[in-house]
Amino acid sequence: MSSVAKMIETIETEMDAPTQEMAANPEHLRMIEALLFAASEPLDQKSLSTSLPEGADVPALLAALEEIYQKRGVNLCCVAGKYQFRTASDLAFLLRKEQPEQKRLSKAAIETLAIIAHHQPVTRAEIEDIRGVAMSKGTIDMLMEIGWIRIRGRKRTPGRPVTYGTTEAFLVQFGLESVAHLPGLDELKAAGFLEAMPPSGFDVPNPSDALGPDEDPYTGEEPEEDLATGSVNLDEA
Amino acid sequence: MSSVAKMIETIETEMDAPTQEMAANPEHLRMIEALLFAASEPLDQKSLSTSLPEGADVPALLAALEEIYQKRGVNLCCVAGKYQFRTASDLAFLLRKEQPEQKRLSKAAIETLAIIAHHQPVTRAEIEDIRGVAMSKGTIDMLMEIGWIRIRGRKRTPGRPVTYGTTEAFLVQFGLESVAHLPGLDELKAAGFLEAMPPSGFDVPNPSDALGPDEDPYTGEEPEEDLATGSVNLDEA
Amino acid sequence: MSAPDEIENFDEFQSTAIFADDQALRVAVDGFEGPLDLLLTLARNQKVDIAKISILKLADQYLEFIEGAKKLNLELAADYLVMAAWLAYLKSRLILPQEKSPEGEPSADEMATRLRWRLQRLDAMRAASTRLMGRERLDRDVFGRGDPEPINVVKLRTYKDTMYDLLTAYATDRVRRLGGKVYRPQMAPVLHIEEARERLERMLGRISDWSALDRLLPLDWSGGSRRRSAVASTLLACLELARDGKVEIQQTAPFAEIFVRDRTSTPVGDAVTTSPN
Repeated sequence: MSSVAKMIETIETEMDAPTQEMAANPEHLRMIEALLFAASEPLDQKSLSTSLPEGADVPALLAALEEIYQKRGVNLCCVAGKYQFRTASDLAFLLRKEQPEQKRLSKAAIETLAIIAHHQPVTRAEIEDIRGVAMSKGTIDMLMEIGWIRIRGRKRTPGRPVTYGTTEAFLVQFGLESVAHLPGLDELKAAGFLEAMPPSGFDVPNPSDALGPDEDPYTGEEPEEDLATGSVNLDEA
Repeated sequence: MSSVAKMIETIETEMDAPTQEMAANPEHLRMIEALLFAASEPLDQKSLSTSLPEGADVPALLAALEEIYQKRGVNLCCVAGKYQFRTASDLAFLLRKEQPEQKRLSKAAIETLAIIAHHQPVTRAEIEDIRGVAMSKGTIDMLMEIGWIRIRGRKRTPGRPVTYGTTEAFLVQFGLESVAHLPGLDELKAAGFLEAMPPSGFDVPNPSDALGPDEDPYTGEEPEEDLATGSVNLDEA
Repeated sequence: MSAPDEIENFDEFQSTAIFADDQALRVAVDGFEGPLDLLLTLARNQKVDIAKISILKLADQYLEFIEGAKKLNLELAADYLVMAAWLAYLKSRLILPQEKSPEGEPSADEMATRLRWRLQRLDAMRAASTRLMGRERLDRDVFGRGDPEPINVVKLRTYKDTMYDLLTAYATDRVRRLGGKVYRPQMAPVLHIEEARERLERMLGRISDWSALDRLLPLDWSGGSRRRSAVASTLLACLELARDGKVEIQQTAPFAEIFVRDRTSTPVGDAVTTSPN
């Protein structure tokens, strides 16, 4: 048997898993493959479903497709909860492109991005506490401009500072299914490094897109009353 | 065996052809797959060859890849000696989104259409004469594009101008069985579209799909001789 | 105080911060991201687990570093000096353990633990940031479809124009053109049926037996279209009167002359009559 045939046999063996066996209609599989191949952006299950014939089992088709492409030069990836074909990461050496147009990030910006990603929702003061240094205004601005971070809410603490989080573009760029899939997140959590204070039994904040327990949704500028009556916010906190 | 597994088996069977068996190194196959996937334009064998490790058998790899993708939602296509992945042609409908839009013809367009309908076969000059205004090229083009009018012949007059008539789609749109069913003068009067006494010189012809007495069937571009010998046509007319 | 270049390998970065002589020290000061960063670098140079690092030793190294910088007249940001003062205080408390810490203040050990923890956390976040930046990035390491096939939005254009619109356009357009080009046509003469009937009714009792229709026409409606209109209207008026039983009409053959008899003055006769019904 040829080496290619062997590779295909491997795919076939993987495909014989009973879960996909029933649901993956081969015509639907061709369609979802074509849709994902043609798209320039990741597609979510809902938009795939509207393009496919009624009754197509999108999750099963995606699972089948993911397996078919697992060992290939192109893989099906889940990023930001959406699906996209991407070249296999081990082939980066073949395809790597330097991108002079992309702004090179400062060390401060990279660290800030990582802290926002892992600690979100996080305020500027909290970032400064972790890094032990005041943050220059430009750092946040630059990350916002690239589109990797966003203002996501306000913390219910005195002064009601804005909280930062990451965006979908961040997940797409770094190939993450969600912020919960950040590598090493569990270890950081276990070590208590995602907490605001040394471990002493406080609840552990997880990076999450959902509003935190002490976070309000961001609604632009605070009304002036709120800024004036800091005592009210103190009570709330 | 699952339907997907069957499909894969088919691919495998095709892949067992002895020609590809020797040459298609599976790692090289992954690479060429990734290169073609990521390329922003079709790639020729030479540029594929420079990107791949030395000794890669590009023609064999392309043949193998073509077979693997033959029955899939995406096919490897060769156009003008260059290779690219394209959506399988039978799935082109997936990449089409139909958006209904209701419109009305412009005043000039519907008047022109009405005159073509009633006076067919009619030349452009005749339309202009009846309407009393020069016609913009766009009007005829637009009616042709909608598919309501067609060039039906040439008039046996100097210059042999093309004659216009209506189409089947026109009859469908306006609910007519044939152009002969277009209302004539009396019916227009009776239905109140005309005053009881239309201006003198007002006649409503009886349109017909049959060739007019001074009309030749349309055969595309006129041969040059015909254009040159206008006198011959004059005699005929 | 940001490094000009993206430095994704922090080990590499930190190696530049190790100072062997005065020149290197200057470089190092410029390279640090604040006092905590400096402390972390010093801690890592102790080559032990940061969790077990000697805070006393670290404080000494830091204070030594600040002294060295002062001797070189290097401008140090205020927060470096604040940290130096704080470490000097912590050091004194660690060396001379008090039985009780001042009211509301953590013990020296707690302060040391807190500092150690912050160094660990910064170190962990540095590692996380290295991991993040080490990921394959879209359009740098991994690529989507280079030549995506966009969804074609096809406008399914339908037209609302109806037969009514078509005929209206035709009629108005043509009438307008002709109206503008040719003389305004005279209204063709019409003898209205009502008019003809009124006239006939006035004549009842004075119509001689079986008069030809032609002879009943108004005198001024002779000739051409005027006569045609008068004949048609008078005939129709006669038919209406016949229906009402006021006249009788007789025609011997198609297109033959039509005769009319007045029934109001003549008793019902036995002549051959053709009554329209």
